[in-house]
Amino acid sequence: MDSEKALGDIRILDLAGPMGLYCTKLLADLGADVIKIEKPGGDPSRWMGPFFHDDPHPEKSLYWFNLNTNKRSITLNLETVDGRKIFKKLLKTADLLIETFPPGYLEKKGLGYSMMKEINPGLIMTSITPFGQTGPYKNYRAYDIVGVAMGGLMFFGGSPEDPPNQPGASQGYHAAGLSASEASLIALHHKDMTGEGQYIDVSMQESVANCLMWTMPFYDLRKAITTRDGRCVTSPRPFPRISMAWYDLFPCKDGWVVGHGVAGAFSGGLEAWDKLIDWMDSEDMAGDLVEDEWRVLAEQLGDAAYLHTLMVSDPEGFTNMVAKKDHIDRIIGNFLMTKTKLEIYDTVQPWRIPTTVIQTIKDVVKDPQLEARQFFVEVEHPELNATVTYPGMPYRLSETPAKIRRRAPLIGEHNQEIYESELGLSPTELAGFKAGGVI
Amino acid sequence: MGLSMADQQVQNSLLGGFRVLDLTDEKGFLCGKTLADLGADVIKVEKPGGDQARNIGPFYKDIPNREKSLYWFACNLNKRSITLDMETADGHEIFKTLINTADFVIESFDPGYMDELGLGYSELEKINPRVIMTSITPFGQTGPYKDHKASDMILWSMGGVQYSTGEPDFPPLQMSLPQSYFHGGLHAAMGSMMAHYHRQRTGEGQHVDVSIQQAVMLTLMIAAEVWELYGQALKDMAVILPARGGAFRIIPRISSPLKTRMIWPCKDGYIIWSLAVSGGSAGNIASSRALINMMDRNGMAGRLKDYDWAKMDTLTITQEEADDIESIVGKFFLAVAKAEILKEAVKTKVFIAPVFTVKDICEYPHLEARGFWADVAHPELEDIITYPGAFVTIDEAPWKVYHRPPLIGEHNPDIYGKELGFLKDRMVLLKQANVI
Amino acid sequence: MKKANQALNGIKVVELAYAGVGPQITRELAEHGATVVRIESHRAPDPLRMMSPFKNFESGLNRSAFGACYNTQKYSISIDLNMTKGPAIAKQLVLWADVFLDGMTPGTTTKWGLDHESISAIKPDIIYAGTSQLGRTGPDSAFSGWGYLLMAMSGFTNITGRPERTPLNVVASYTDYIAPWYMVIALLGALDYRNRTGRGMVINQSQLESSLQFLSPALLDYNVNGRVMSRNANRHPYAAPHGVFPCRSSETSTEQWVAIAVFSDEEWQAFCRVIDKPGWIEDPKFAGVLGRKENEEELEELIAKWTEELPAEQIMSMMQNAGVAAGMVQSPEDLFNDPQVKHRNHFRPLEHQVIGRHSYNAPAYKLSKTPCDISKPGPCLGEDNEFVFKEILNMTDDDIEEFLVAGVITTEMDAPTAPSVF
Amino acid sequence: MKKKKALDKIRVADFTWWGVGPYVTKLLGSMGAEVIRIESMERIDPIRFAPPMKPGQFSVNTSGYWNNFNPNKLSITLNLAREKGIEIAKKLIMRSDIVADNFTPRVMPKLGLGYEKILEMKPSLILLSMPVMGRGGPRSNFSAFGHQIAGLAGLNAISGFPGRPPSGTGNALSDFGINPYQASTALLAALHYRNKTGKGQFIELAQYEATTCVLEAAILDYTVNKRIQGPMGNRHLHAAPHGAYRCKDEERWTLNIRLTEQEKKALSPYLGDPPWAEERWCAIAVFTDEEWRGFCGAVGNPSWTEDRKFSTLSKRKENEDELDAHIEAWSRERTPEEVMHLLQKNGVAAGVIQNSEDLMEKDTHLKEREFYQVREHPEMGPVTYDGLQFKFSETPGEIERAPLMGEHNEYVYGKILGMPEEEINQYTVDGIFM
Repeated sequence: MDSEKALGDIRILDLAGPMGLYCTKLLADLGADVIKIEKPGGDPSRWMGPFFHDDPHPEKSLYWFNLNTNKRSITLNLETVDGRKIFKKLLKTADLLIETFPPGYLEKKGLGYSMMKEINPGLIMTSITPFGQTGPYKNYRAYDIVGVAMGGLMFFGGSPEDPPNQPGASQGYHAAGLSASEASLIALHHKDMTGEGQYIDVSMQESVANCLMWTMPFYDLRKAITTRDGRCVTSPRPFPRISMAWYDLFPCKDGWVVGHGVAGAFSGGLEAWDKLIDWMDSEDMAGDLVEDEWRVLAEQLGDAAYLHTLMVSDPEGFTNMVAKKDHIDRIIGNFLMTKTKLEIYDTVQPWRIPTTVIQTIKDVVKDPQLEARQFFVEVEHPELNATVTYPGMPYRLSETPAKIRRRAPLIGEHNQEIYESELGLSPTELAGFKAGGVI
Repeated sequence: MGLSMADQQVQNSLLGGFRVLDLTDEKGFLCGKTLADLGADVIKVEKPGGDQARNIGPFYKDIPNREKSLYWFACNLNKRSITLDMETADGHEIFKTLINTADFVIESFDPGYMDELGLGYSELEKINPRVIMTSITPFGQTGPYKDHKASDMILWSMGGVQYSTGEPDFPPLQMSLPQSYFHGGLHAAMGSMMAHYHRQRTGEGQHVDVSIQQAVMLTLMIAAEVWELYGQALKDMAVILPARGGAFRIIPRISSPLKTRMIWPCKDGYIIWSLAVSGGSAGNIASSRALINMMDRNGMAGRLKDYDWAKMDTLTITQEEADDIESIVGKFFLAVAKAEILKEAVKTKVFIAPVFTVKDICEYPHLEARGFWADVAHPELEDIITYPGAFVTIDEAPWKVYHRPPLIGEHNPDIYGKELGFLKDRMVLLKQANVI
Repeated sequence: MKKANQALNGIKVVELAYAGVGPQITRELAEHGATVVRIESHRAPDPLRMMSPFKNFESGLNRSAFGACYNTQKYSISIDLNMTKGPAIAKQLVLWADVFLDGMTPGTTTKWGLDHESISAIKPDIIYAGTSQLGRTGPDSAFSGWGYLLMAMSGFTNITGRPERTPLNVVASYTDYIAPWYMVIALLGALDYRNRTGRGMVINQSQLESSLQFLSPALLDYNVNGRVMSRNANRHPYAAPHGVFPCRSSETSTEQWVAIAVFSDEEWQAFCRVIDKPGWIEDPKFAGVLGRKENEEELEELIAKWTEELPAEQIMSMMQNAGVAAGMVQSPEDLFNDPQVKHRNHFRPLEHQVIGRHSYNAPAYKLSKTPCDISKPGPCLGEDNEFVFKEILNMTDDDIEEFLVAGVITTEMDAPTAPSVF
Repeated sequence: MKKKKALDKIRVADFTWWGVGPYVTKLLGSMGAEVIRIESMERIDPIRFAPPMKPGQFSVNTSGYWNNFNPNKLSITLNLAREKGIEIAKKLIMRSDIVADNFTPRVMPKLGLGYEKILEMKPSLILLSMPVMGRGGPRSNFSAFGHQIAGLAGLNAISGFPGRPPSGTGNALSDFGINPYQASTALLAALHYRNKTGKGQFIELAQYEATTCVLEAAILDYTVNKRIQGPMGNRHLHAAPHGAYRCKDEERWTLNIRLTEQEKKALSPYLGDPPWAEERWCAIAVFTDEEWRGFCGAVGNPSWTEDRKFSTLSKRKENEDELDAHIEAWSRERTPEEVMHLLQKNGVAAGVIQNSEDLMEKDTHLKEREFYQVREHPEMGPVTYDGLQFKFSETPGEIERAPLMGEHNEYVYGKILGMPEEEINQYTVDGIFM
């Protein structure tokens, strides 16, 4: 066992499309031997842009690069009897199989879980599908946008004036893939303990429905529907956004900042309020907020229990309170318009005012924090004569760090290594399989 | 300033400046390859992901990979490649645009496929009346067998070659390197050139309908003629004709047929010589005498030393006499090597030749001296591969390697970007939608 | 006589060639409208004229179907180029012609002043096409022989046969059926090039080099991988069954065989159903090509047991109806009966004045707007002397008589006795 | 027979609070791990006070938000501001397999629970720390909440509509959809490593970084092509139609709303006058020609579908606004459910843009899969929980109701740490267990 890799002794067969590529990428980065099984000619995910230097070419897809680091690639056509024979040989060597075919597809090919379990009793098989393996919608088709729509996330993405918005970068696929990686490793632990494999049915819709924050409880307890409110937060109608001063999205001189309240128990308290007001005042922009009345109000706004009590006991006072919050936000907002986002960010965060900025992708890449932590990594692509900067790992493990050891594979790059050296097929057989469209 | 490769292609070649859209699979590869060798701008239109035939071995260093098929290399030297799925709506439109730039379209789909796509000749003709469309199919575009499935060997059989190849105790044999499709492709190139010549004079394009079965039949030499003239008579004598004689040739005669050996083992392989061409004509007699002289120099002519070849007549010689001659000659052959045989054949015109292996061919000094071979750089493989060169030599329009066989979709940027003016966004869109 | 609308109408060709390659080149041109004049001589006739099959098994310069069938649509004149005035006639034809085809052994035409330098001097824009077995240059260029010898030298013999047995030829002189077409292609390109530029050119062909194009995958395999391709009977690296199986024959004098090629799983399943062995579909022994290749011999024996009971034609149609590639191993007789071949009108019977009615091969392609014309059988030797000398060369009867008397124009009287059979 | 549980015998000392941390341990708990949340009345998880609560119920135990993210756990109260509290926390850590926190990096060391120290005490422990910015770097101690992290990580820059202010994903996606899964993945990989080697380790997950990892190729598009990706609305580079289409409005949303009279009064400015129309939408995605043909068939092949403007994907992309207008004219006449079923029947990917009511009441599919789980709560009565999105064949997970604050003091201190009752009582009185 490779002591450097958490999953160094694990082999995964990757039959996943976009819904599952991130799952297997994470496991590969953690050291598993992930064998990406591509259709002869290459996986359709390789057609996905953007492309290296905008050259649309299956070996230059940045989308593919990003989601397939550390994997090995073989080509194999499961539609052929020989393809399935070879697959079964490979299966004997695998711990995990991750797939995203429509429900029933593998079964029809004689590769259902019960069949594969006979070949490899310890096998863990994880199926990721839009709606799961059972239920009336199980055969419904979905792309990411349908997943986030049916899972409830899209309904509150965007502003009330706009249609619901699909979040960027396929968050439905990511939710499904991440759920699958966790589920697969849970099953792996069970296998470590008992030797028993199992079958896991992951639903993208349910994975999305699991990340709705307070949406479901609000309906459950209040029959209130959480809807899109813009400004980077959501609100359960008809409850207004009253929680804290400077709570959500504010424009500033060169972009946007997102607040999470000031003067509450978890946002610096009154000390923070004072510092903020002082800063504004030093530029003559604090207005009447320098007065104590507002200081008291700010503290009350940061106190959820107080607000709740007020609403129940003094509806009028509550309405009043909301109007006052708007006043505070207006003055703070005017001040913020005179500052740049980083100025604001770097100034108020040390006061424990939890504020962040909306960063463009360029901002992220140039971020000094990420740079200091050496988040980004350089990966060699010898075929392109290039070194490409990748985002690093989501986590750092002290003993078994996840890392990019190798760029994403070329189409069938490891056919020889795996078929010849590991499965013992001869070059003549391989040439035959190539001609027959098997590999 | 020197001429660019593309300029040279236009100026010093027979088909420079003419464009071919090559939609074929292995059934028709050789057609486009032949036109490309004459300088045409042959654009191999591959399905996104590459031609299926890129899977055909042998492979470079035995690595089965779509960019390493030596079979594909051999058939697609000098072509350019774009990827396009004509079955998609976008692909269909793009193809129609390309038709305007094309002088030839070559295809080898099942009969009717292009029509179904709305891209049959009658449609193409409307877009570009000058275009020549060449269709290569196993049995042609019409007829009772037009939809029959075929493979190379099936066509070898249906075309009549297989029947008479092989040994009497074994089923009829194919050639181990499939040949039928090459014949189909070559006849297609010829038909295309006929149409080309006509188009050049009249502005009129046309459809060329090639049957591979017929192309194979055209290699039968006189089998059909013999059947027509002799068949019934031989059948009455229960002579199977043409017979699979193996290393022997069975010569039909009114009396009993004569069995003579063609393929002879020699010191280091095999050679070919036939008693049937050793008498009768002046050339044959001279050949036989030269052979006997050679045997004599080696002290092995025996009683053949003074044999009267002028009297040797295959119509009348007895089997015993033939066997007797062959036994002496055969013993001699076992003592000589292929190279000596060839040397004698060149020098003294003996009708004899070595059975060359592929290795012998690749190492044959004559070809080397003629500069037949072409070294082609494959930068992606970091290697140089030696290809067979020109099929004919024309000083005014010398054969050249314009491009090594293209990578999958290698010329998408040139054709779609530079030529059709697609913006990058459009290219990316088309790639993602698997159109190109 | 010529159809008005043919692709090559107006092209004029002089042919000085014999045997298989040269005559087939010009035949292809003639069938599409070119006017081809073949220079022959009774004193040294094209050997094909002396090869079987003959009308009624009797030899004779105009009795061989072999001699006739490569010369459809051509005009034959008989002049002896070894006579002093012979070459002069040929040169007149050169002045008339667009193309001069030299299919003689290298060096032969030089002595007649008909080599490419000489004729280019008198007709600068002529297209000279020379074809020979090993080309005009190189140490072995003097090699000359029959096509079957070149088949052996171009490697095809060595890859025909069973791995454990000797190499085999196909019956035909194989390379004779590759080389001509390459020359036709080059010629047509050159003719168009000449129309565009006014320039003639010299095309030289080594039949070996043309033929090696058909071997190129194997050549690359050797050059790259060092593998020497050998014989593999009817086996295919990725198909099984892939072979030829014996069938029931109605006559003892004929054998019947059917070729069957199964590549994909679907084809295999269909195949099993056709031969009524559905159990094989599930049989792991035959599962996948991998399984079938491992047990190919056994499989072939089992299949042969089934095919033996049925006629080849029936098996072919059963297989084809199920989507399996299969074809009869057709004998020449079968070819004449083949409905597809008939539909394509491949064999074109013409009435030859000596041989009688016999068939000529049509091209393998059909041109939709300028179809081929196959109406004039292969000429008897010198059959078109009068037409050519008068209509093309504008000779008078006196001129002709003079040449006849001088022996420049040959007649049957000049023919050698005892033509050989082959 | 007792159901097998995948993470049986794995104990988690859970120091987390707010969103992301508790979500990690919720996931582990539902698969059988024994998760002990270490809470304190001195420092109550603010989510315990976060809405919603049932009308008239307001206590540390009644937040629906908190409940939904803390099922399957045990809760103890332990005052870490007291030295004794820390000592007991260490004892609990010694009896655990996993320790988790999501503080800024300075907190745990300040408590004397820095990871080096803990690992020294028990090398087989797996420690998970989830500071927002990570340890080290100029902004290491900056803090942020889920919806803010998405802004920082670039996700909000590529969401929303072009030319509009950033709108984010509406929820705190990094807290509930991304980072907890990243964290569990790392934890479980470390667990596997421990199974093989006996060695534990320290895992640090900077929430900011982990969220930056799910931007698909946006980062590479910048580092390679210098293209700064921005929002695309609901458009997709290689699909058309692709988006949200307005369907027939429905009058419904506040019909069932549960408000007390006072609340109604307080919220009257936000309620407006009934009836309230609810905008309804359906998402439609057409990528391939085949799907386009299916789509045209589903909408009944009206003449505009034959228009050459829409005949190919690239033409549909060129004329997308016009295409969308045609589609919306059609969809406005139908409910989103009708649109979805009709399109799906024709092989087109389409889905209702569901809100919480749709999810919990209308979606027959989720019902049949028994996704939502109702559990009885001592203070709240029946409470619904999000179910598990993965179904295991051998070790199915389970949802057990969330604990009351300090509900398991007795079990944890008594049974696990073996404290006698008197000692427990004493510490309770002393404010250690508080």
